Amino acid sequence: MRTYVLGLITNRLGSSALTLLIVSFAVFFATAMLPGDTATILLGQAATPEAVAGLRAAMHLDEPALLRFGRWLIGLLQGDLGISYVNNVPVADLIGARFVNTMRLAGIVTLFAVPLSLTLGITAAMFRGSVYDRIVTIMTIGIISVPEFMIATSAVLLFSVYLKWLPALSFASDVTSFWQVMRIYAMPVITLTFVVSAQMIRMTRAAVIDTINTPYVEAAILKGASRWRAVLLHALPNAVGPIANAIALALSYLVGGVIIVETIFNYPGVAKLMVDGVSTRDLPLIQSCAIIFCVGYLSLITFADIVAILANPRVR
Amino acid sequence: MTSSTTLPRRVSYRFSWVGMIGFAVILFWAMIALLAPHITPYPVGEIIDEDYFGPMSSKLLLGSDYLGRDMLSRIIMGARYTVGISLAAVCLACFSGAALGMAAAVIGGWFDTLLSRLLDALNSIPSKLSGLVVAAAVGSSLPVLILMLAVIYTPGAYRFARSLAVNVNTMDYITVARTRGEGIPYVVFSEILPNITGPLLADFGIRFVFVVLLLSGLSFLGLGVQPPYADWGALVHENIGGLPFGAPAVIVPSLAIASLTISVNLLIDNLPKKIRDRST
Amino acid sequence: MNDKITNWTTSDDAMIENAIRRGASRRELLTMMLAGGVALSAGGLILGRASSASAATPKSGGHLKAAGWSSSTADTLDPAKASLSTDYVRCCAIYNRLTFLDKGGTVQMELAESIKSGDAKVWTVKLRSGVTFHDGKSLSSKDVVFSLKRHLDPAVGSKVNAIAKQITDVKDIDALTVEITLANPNADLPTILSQHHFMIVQDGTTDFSKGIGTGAFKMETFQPGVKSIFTKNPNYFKAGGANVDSFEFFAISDDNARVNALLSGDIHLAASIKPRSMKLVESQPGFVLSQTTSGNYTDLNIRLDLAPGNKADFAAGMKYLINRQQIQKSVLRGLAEIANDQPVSPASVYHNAELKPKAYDPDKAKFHFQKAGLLGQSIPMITSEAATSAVEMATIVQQSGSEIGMKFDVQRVPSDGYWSNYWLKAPVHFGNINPRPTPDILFSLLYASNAPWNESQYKSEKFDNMLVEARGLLDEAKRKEIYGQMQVMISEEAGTVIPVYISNVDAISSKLKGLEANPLGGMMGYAFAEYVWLDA
Amino acid sequence: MENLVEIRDLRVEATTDAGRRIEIIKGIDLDVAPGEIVALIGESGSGKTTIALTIMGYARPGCRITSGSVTVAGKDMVTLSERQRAHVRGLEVSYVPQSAAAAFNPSKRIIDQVVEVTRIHRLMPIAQAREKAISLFRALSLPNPEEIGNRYPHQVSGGQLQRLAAAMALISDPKLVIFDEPTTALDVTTQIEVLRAFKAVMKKSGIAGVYVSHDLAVVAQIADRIVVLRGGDVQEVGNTADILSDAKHPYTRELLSAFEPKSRGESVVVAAREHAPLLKVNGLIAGYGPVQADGLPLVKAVQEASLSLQRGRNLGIIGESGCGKSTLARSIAGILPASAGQLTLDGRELARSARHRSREQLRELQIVFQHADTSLNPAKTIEEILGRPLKFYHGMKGKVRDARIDALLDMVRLPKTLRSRTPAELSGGQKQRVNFARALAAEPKLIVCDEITSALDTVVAAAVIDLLKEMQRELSLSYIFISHDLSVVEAICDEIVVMYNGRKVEEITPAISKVPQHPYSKLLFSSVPKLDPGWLDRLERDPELVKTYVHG
Repeated sequence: MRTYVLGLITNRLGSSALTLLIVSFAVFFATAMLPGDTATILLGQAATPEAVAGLRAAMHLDEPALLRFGRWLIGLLQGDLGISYVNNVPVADLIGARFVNTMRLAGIVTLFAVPLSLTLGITAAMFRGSVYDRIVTIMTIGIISVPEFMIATSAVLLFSVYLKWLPALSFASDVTSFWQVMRIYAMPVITLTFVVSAQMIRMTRAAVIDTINTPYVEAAILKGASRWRAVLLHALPNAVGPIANAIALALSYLVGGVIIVETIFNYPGVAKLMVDGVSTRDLPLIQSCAIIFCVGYLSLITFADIVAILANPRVR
Repeated sequence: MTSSTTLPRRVSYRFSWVGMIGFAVILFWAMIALLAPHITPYPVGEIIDEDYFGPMSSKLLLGSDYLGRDMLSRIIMGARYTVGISLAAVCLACFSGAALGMAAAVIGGWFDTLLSRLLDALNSIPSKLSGLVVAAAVGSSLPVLILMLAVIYTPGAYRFARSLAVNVNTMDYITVARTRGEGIPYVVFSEILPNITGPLLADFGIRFVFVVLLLSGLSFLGLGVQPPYADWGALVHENIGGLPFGAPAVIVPSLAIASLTISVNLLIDNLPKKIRDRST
Repeated sequence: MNDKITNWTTSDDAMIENAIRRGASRRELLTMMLAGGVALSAGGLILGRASSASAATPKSGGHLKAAGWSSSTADTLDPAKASLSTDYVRCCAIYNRLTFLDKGGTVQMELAESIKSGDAKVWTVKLRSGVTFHDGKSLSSKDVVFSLKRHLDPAVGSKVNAIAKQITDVKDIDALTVEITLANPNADLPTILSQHHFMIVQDGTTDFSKGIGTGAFKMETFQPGVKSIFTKNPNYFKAGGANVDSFEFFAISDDNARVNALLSGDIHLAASIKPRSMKLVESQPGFVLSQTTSGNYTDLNIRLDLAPGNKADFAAGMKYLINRQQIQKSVLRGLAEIANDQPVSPASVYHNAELKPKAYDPDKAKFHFQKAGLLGQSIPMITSEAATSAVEMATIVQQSGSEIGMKFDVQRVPSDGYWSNYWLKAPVHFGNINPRPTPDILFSLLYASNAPWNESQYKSEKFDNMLVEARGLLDEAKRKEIYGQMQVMISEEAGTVIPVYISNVDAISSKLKGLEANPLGGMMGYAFAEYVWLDA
Repeated sequence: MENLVEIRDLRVEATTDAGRRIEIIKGIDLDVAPGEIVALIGESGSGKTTIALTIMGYARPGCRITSGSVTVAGKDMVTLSERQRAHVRGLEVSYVPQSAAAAFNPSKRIIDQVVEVTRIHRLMPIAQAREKAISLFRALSLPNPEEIGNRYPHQVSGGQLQRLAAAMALISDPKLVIFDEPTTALDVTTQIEVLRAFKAVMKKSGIAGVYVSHDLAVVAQIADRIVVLRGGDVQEVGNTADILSDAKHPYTRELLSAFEPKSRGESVVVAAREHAPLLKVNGLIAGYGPVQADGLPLVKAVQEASLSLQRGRNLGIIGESGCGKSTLARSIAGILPASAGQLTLDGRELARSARHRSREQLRELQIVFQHADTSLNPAKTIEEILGRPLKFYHGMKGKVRDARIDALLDMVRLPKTLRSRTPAELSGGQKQRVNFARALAAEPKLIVCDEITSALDTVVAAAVIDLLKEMQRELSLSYIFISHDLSVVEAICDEIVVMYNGRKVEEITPAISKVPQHPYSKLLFSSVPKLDPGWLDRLERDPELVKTYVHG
């Protein structure tokens, strides 16, 4: 079994490398298509031709883009994310703290959203067709249909402006106590939980319903098992595969898709960093962020596959 | 409250009332979108109200927006864009995703591997960021918007269709078709497609909701249709300052989005079921 | 705060202030103001003034938190590269300039003790003695020479390279004396030196991440795109130094989020809020709006060398078609002054008040378009969020046009890359010009035949000659007259339609005291941190 | 003696897709005495499983007990609450499902599932329960009883799983065990072992049983009494011996007659003429997995198989699951290209892969699969399914094609009204006829039939076989008939190839010699149950032989 999982991981590493390379090239060409370069963007309205030429030379942007990209790729293989064009700081330093922030936020949201979604999804499946199931289903669809920025803004208005319970901004630094962490993260976590849970609830419900209708769940009931026991011990373990996949997709959103939440709560995460990178045409920064998102996505998907395999003795 | 319609060839359908409500709402918005230019009470760009975020009144049925423009007219025109763009994008995404997914499942081998990796790569870049880059690179005209949304949602549709098609592909009737000597297009469209249309439609619905939401998310990043028009998401965003006052300018477009997406979901969850009743 | 509100007199001010002291309710006040003919939106401003009037003695201590509207990894502590308001705020906190402008727009000395010239060509700057940098080194003329010469080096990427080019030589005469030689006489040099880019840094600085300056605050943390924290400089050369102990500054790019952060008490100041947010701020007790009209404007540029602007009547028609009142009232909610298609705002002493703005007149516009043979054609018009309110202005023009049979194809393009791709390039597009302290700078940057940012490609030899003549004049009255004529020329001949001068509105907590207006921009010309105090 | 189970006037309703309710059990009475084994016999849809499940107070989703009483040891399961029913289930009445492979939770170890009943009802400590399970494993003659429980369901064979499912049912010492077609999915040689184990344990502990099956011969070996069901109604009840020898009801007699041995009859076509064979297979090797250095696959499912078939004659291939017979069929059809060997059809070389065969060759050789469910596209109507090969091979269109479809339906004895239906609306037998008609539509020379009757009830299967024979007479076809069911193969084939472990072990020509020579063939032939209640008890098998060849 172990060899199978190891084999799968090596296989995935190989295909991941291919995917990463594709992403890298795609990002490079997309960035190349963007009008202007770092020098013109930095100079903005002050971009006279000679000023642009001067700055370009000073920033070594006068070399061909492909050459710079190639050099960056080679650096990446040695674990070097390169130097930001804009402020000459190693990209790793720029990303470092923000990456920790992103992961922390994603982690806390996961902590809340996943158990919540599983509970709601499983119970809705158990009481399929009941009033409870209908309420859960309608609520999840309702929540899924509200734009993210609307949820976030409403939450700020309610909890910060009117009730003054929570801060409107979520700075990750200067937190000392657990209570403070809770306060600071409360609103982004609420917002993101709303955003990512709906899909997880739907998928969990569907996966559990699929397994509830199997002969082995019927067999468990005919052994005298209660409904709870039949669902939790017999149906659920076999629904782990699709549920893990849904969770992985939801969580991958938390890595790169939270730009709106980062903006509204002024949370310094990687998504905003990449937007900055795009707006200043900072190729090494854009590339590094894209690679991080891609790695995050691929490892989550792979992790979900491994979980599915571990949960299923037939394939391991 | 079950209505059944009898169609020829003794095939009957059962359509629950929840699904019918969903269908009715979708139809309503579709009509609004089609008739939009003829039913707006005021020009979309004209400033009618001295005040802004005005309340509902007999003159301005849904109040005014942040510039004092008529909200009703803006929502009616917005229906055109939200429904139109989302529908076009989701059709493109689901069609290409499904076609590629089925082809990958049937053809297999390196074609499958390469395509899967390529679309994986596409999927791994956060959708809003790719939207941002594309819009910055080529601007945000309608075709670009539609194409971009379609490309963003193709990988998901591909993954889904492929996983369904892989299952169907193991069925004996596929083997029968292939040993008959049928080509890939026939197998894909005639043998596999009819068996996965149900789930594909469900996927289509969910993806439609995602597209509507991404469209409104993009408005937050400043992308969208050209002024004076705006899709509903953009309407919510440009008027979000009215939220503290409960201005209809922000509430109504939100409700419009919710009503559309919820209805699509209700419809796909309660699609008319073909009744297979042997003993009839 | 700027007091240029129509129909509003000092006696009205007094009435309102009295009413507040008597304890009038907000509603009463608003009624009063409506009766006075002031736009409703101006209410908060007056409230703000009245409350700040009651506590005028600075208090010491506290942690000041303020939010600007944009920041990114491109954030810098290099004054030459400073491009965003956040950069200016940071630079103002840690550096000083040779001169600065007070709220009346008059040049005051900061690091310089005096700036003198006999011919407006060769200038002698005497520096203050006893000024030290944060690292303990004393300020000397070498630092000034270094700081000024940097702008001439293209590799630095200075934003004021175009203006600095007129400086042909900078020499240190002795430890505290610097001699600046200009290519041509320019009487405005002291004003030019008050611009934020001309902050004085230490001689030989290449790494700006430390932020070593002479300013009221020392840099404690600087995270580009995230936030900056400053602590009070105990050795500041100005008496008493800053009032607050520490100062934290960051940007919240979403307008709503910025306002909400203020309202929830997370920050003391939300810079540059959109007019549509005013209602919310006004509805909450304990917050005021601070308005600055410093000459920022968004203009519709019609290139005179490209179709359709090459038909003379097109630009003339546009000047009648643009509904200035509606832009002032609906787009900017009264936080603007109607402008007369030229860049010198009423905040400037050189403003030509005789030159009246053109009234909205669709019939005249139609006449001009007809004359140009353009009526009924579809004209592409490029707009972007990058230029303040340009999208709304475009829709207003579009709507007005549709009423007389002109079709404007409004194309909103992303802010990202707008300045390098569309601005100055498209035949009909919007621009946004930040306030400049002198007409000379405005004219030479924007309207001289060889101006780098000649938005409408306006070329006039007569104009160029007048510009050079006025520049060297030390006779104020004569200068004002020439500048007045030049304003008329721009208004009538150039292709730039300037509908209004946009006020900057900062929303502040009523705890924040001592904030005044400044012609260099919002947040007291970005230098507020040094002057304000927190009332517990 | 008090009856353990008394069912009185039981009625069960099912709700159809249309929301219409139909009665599927129409007021039946049934008694089971303590220690008695009662068999419920009937074809699919007769309601036998539904009745059996009501004894546990359980109705499948969509079904509902509408009236009547089901008394088990004095308790009426119909009126009990769900919680009270749960207390009876597993404890007093337990259940052995039709397919243990599906009824075992794939993600849990077997032992945990076997002892789960004792945990649910808190019968005994875990350790004791495990010991009891192991002793049951031993009693049910499972190999390696100490260890087998630690495996996962997919790691043990079907026959073993079926016995493990029985152990699961027996661990709580129930008063009654319900067996739902427990041996249907097993090979004949395995079936013997399982039946024997069941019978021994039941008799030893005096446990009553309800045995649900469609196979009279199997039921004859184990049941005391037989209840014949059809369409939710009891047709006939009687002691096993009486039913077998003296059936009153015509339906029962129909069931019995399906068991009468049928002979191949005369070969129609001139077999003697030494024509070139229609199909010749020479040294065929096929399998799965990565290709090895020698160019052969890692797992060789078929090793060096050679056979030849004369025009108009039929070839049967028999063997147990996993012997390679289906792989051989697929290789001949080109679905799984052979790794080595030659194929010749009608004197012309056949490419190994179907992809490289000409359309004409593909047309001449058709294959029909076991599961009509999966071989008919559920999204298409019968008309479309039959119309496609007509268009594809013969270019038929419009009225010509319509007429031909009608003719085909007529040929396979299906009413024309089925044209517009989808496969889901047909019964199993009807589907298999459509499946066969599709092969006929190509007008082939040879049809490979892969277990086409295995999924059908006995009566239906017999009818399909008759149809095949008829078609052969009319269309001068040849069949390759693959099956694990000897009686079916004997009924239709001129030659029989016995396969074991990928190899052809023997070729028998029934017309010449009915007696197999190879020990495996002997074992296989002797394992087919007879309609004789004493057959199982009298059957003696060489333990060595069993050990060598039976892995169930």
